[in-house]
Amino acid sequence: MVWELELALYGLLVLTSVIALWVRDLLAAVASLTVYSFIAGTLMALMGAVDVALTEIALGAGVTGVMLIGGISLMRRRSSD
Amino acid sequence: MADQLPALIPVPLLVLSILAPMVGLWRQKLAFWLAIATIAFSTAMSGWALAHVIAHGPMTYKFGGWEPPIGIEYVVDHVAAFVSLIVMAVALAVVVATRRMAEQEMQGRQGLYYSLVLLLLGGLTGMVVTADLFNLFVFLEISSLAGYALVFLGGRKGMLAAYRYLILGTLGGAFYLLGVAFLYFGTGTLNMADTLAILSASEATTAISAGAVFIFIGLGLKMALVPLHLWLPDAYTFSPSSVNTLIAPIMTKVGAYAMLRMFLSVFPDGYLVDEVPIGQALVVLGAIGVVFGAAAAFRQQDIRRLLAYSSVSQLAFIAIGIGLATPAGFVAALLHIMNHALMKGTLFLAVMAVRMQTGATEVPALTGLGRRLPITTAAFTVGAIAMVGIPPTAGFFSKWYLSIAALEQDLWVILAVVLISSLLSAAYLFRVLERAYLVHSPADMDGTNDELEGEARRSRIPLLSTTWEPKIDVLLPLVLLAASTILLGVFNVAVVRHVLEPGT
Amino acid sequence: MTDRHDSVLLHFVVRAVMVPAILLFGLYVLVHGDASPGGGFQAGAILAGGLILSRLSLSGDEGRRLFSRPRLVMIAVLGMFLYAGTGVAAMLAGGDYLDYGVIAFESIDRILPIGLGRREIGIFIIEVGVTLAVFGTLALVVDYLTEPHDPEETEG
Amino acid sequence: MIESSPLPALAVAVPLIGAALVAALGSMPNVRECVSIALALATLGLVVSMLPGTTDGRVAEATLLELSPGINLALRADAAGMLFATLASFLWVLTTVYSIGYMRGLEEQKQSRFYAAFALSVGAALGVALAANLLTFVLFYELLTLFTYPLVIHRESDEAIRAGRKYLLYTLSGGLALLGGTVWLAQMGIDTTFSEGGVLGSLTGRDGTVWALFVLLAGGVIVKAAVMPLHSWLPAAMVAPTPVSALLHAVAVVKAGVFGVVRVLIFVFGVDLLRDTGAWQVLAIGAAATVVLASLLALRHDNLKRRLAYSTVSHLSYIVLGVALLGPLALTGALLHLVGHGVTKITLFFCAGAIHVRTHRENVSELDGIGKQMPVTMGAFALASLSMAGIPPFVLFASKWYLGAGAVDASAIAFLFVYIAGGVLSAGYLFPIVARAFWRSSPSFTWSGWHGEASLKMVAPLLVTGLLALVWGIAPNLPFSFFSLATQVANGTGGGA
Amino acid sequence: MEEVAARFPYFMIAILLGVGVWGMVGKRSLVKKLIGLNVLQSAIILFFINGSIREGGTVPILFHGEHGNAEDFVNPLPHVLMLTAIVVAVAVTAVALAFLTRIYREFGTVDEAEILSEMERQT
Amino acid sequence: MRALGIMLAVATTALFVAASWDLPDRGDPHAPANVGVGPEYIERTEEDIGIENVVSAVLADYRSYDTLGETFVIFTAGVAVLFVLIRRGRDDRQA
Repeated sequence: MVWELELALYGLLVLTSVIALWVRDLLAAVASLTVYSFIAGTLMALMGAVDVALTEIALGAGVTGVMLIGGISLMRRRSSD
Repeated sequence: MADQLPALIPVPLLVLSILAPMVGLWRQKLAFWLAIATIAFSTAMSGWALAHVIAHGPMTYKFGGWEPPIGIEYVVDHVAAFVSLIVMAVALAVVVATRRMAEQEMQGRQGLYYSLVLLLLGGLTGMVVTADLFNLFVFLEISSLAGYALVFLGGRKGMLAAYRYLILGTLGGAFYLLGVAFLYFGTGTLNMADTLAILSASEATTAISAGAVFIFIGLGLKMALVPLHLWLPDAYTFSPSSVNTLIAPIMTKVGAYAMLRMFLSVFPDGYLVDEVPIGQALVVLGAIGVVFGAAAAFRQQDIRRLLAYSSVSQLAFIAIGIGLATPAGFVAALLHIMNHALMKGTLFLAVMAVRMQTGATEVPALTGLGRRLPITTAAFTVGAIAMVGIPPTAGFFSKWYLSIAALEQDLWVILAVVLISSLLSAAYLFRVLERAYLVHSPADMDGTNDELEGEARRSRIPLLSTTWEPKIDVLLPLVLLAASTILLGVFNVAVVRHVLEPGT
Repeated sequence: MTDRHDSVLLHFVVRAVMVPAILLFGLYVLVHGDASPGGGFQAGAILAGGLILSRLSLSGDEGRRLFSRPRLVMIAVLGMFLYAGTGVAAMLAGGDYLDYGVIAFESIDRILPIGLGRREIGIFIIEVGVTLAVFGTLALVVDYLTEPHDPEETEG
Repeated sequence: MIESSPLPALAVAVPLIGAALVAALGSMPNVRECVSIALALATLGLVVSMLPGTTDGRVAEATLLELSPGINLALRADAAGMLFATLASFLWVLTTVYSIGYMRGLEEQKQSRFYAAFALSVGAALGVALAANLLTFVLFYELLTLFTYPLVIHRESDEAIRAGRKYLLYTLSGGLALLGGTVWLAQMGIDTTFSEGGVLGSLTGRDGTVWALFVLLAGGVIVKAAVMPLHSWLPAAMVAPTPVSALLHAVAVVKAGVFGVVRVLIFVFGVDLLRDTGAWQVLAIGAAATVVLASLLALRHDNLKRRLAYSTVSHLSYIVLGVALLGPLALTGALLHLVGHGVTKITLFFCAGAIHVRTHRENVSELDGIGKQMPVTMGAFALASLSMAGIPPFVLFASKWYLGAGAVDASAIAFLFVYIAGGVLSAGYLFPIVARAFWRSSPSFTWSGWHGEASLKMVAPLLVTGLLALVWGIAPNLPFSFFSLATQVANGTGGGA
Repeated sequence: MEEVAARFPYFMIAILLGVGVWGMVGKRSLVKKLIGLNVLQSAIILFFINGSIREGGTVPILFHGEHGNAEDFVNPLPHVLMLTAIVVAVAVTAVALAFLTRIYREFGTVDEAEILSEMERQT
Repeated sequence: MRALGIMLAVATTALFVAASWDLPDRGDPHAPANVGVGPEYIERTEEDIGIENVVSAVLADYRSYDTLGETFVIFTAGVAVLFVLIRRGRDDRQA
């Protein structure tokens, strides 16, 4: 495993997580969280945990994303902080 | 069947929780009977397990037939059987007593309600009997999720309280999981006995100590240890009456029990005191919590909130007992787990009965209660006296054992804290009792109590002139719980000698 | 969602290609869980995802009729019972809870001779149970979460 | 010689269990009061039946169950305990009769609660008297606090509630201090079964520990004994109905405190240990100061019950001082004073109550000429006043004689003067009342109509106790052998003097 | 460099944990709290998976009939645990969202401070 | 709240960094986790169970009780969501 690639992915993780918490647009935040989960899943696959990666992408990114979007679609899109 | 006992405590609760929504779909009222039958069965199994353990020593159970540490193991020892019996017995009494309140509060969702109750209890008993660190986490989450949802339905304020409870509870669960990660990476096993053996044989490392700290924070959140108690007062105050009556006596106790498990069967003797100062932290935070909780309780107007802060204070007692990390301390902590479950069960049940009959929850509105609901108020009084710790009620003996355990280590401060907290408890509970017994309802006030009368009027709850005791299904569990606080106080030596001392 | 105009292309792509593909993939993940990555949870999540996708993108979907809320509850409960019941069956057969080794699964193998061991059959049964439970629960949850709120209805 | 017997347990259990019966009979006042009297008589019978054994040195003991590993709930009828138990159960009979008259006379509210709490309080007081070890003592001591609380707040007025809070604050704090000391002893593994030479012999030489224990244990009991500055709950508690004051001040609570001082000082610490450490001096000086100060305060109060309350504070410290002197003579005097003060002070309170019922007057200045209206009552009052002042041959003369002799014996002459001053002051605050009652008639105020004596139910008990103050002065062994018991205790424990 | 290569994931995970806790405690929006919770859970999962690595190990799937040789595969146990943890995270998220939906219907906002002031106003 | 959040975040990060300093190197074959029960599953799966995916074997058999618990977590979530979101009257039949 190339550690530079890993480092880059971790960097992206931090970036997306901060974005998810920073942006005021909730939809963007959720999208960012989905990307975060997806990258986390990729990292897991790189580390040999393919089962976990599949689950993280199906459940963590997929289902969570759908649920969050479903939930916030009923709300005001802008968040106060 | 005796060899299947360990699994028979939590598994029926879980399995039949699946059935409850379906039964509720068919006939709402049947869900209650399903739940009560299941809880009664598990209670009986817990009792049998306790008898079996006393007679034949601890039992182990291998799920899937796999030897630990390959598979998941359950261990029912004295302590586990004892705590699970307490949890189930109190839950049985409370669920019986809250039937009509739940019918009122859970209109149209009784099937789901009883399903969640069974899941909650299944999760809690699973936490009690498990001997696997990760399995503990799974059951912790089952019980927590059920708990969050149950708290939610208490009206507008309950919603935010439940959400905060969810966030902080999950934070606690996450920290516990993080701690388990460090333990696993340090030992390579998840089985408690195995962990204990490996840790005893090896040197302490920073990673394992840090794992212990994470576990401490996580379980501290679950057991509402000051300053991690923030979720508790709102969750207890704003949840439905049928729910807070159920969760207040048992839920935090199981968190405390899990903390105790770490001391007893995960970390080697003295590890959590010598290598990483968790025992000390528990003692210090406990001492602060005892005084803080009691002082905060004194200022509350809502009786449920008052009792919630009193829970913070009483749990801090348990924390001190655990933190002393001596057999005497553990005995005191376990005894108080039992006593507090019984006392809080009595008190919250009495408060629920009062709310059911009169709608009152604020202290000023309790005026003249002693005349209108004499038996309920008497039960409340017994609970309150036990809370203050007047002999021969159960509460006195927890204080007794805790003081002895503290003095063994020359912790004079703890003795002082125990004594002062008794006085503070007396202050906030007699405030309620005074109101309940002494001041007549405004109808027959002769004007000598202008100040008090005005206060009673200001609390907007109507003071009914004619109210009567709740029906027998509420009264009987209430009286039984109240009587048990006295009986188990008088016969505490039997509990200590046959159950607690062999277990610690 | 009722007043949305479905484009023909979207209709075709989703209904004829994506949903079947997703459902097929879900089943594949379930059946091959013993040899390749995946298992009950993933399969259940993927199946639920397919259902949700069809619901979100299409109106008047027959998926709504086929998987009505009561049916989803039934599916979830059935899945849970399949799992928990297997454990109880092991208990009744004299073993510990969830010890598939003691259940006489041979009769199943005789009917459907695929040459699996007792434990493999046990694993397969509980994986199916997990799939059903996860599918039913998640679909139900998302269904409730995305339900639009009528302002007239007041909640008690 | 100790022999196992159920009698001590029965003596405590009868009033405690009977209280439930009394409470249950609330709808039938006559039956309820008959039951109350029957309970009191039964209890007295049980206690007295143990007397011969105790005076012969055959001590009855009942061990009930384990309270904590190694510590039993045990009751034992030893000489000191029997002294207090007999006094309490005997006066309970009289107080019950008196209460019926009083409560009916005033048509007080919640009489069932009153009688039930009364029975519970006496039961707890008997438990305090007969407790065989410190933990059992603490248990009943706390229960006594709890059971007397409803009596203190009986009137349910704001003032009563405030008094109740104060009462709880003081007595619970005292109980907790006592508990602290008890826990400590239990933790050190010391068996605290009361024994005549004390049980802390193993602590000889560890002065710091002994002092700390002394502060906790003695501090705990002197709250109920109302030694200054821990006395202020007692005058406040005077809002209670008069029979309660009579019980609180003559029988149950304060005597339990004083009796606790005997138990703690003599039977736990032991004479020798206290003498070595010198801890007794602190207590003796505090008690001596209380004797004088409380008497001076009593002079200033016009309210009759308050005056009596301060008088009680003063006289309790006589006893505490007597115990603290640690000699056999002083101890005999203290125990006699415990009995004598009980019977004397209860007479005074009975009289105050009778006056209140008939005239609704509570202040000394309003009592001019009342002796002509209520000659029997005021006669008994006069007898009791003479006794309080320590005039021979009244009972409190005998006790003061021994107390004074004890002070001389302990080469602490200063305390002898304290006793004398206390007697003079007692005369100073009580004799004027008698004088007013008999020899003065108010010019500005005439008695409207003939009041006359209170009902027989009230007059008979106060006459009995008033006469007993005289009888026991002459023959203190009649009929309960108080003197023998007192000397038995003193000889057993203070022998080293 | 070697040291960093071996250690940096832990530091990154530490940062992610911090971000998650910050989101859960420091954010006023209830949705952001939930997002923080998900970040925290994922970080813990990554930590577990990091601990499952074995030098030279590969995906823990055997060939049919092969006897597994421990040196050739990464540790499967953390994977199993993390499957559970992911499911728990999803379950918590579902419940939290159900709460949020009701809260939004009730208060018209998901901002903690606004909800509190709304509650003040009502009582 | 905001300051508290940042403080707690920093504290968590610091605690974790301090704790992970002592962990075995990533991928170290001699780390406790790599000599404990983990590898045993790989060694035993073929003989005990006979399926290829070790993770599935552990998930569904060796630690199937955990998986049962996990399914119950999902189930609890489902019941909880219904409990919270069900409407009185309209959905009465569903509970």
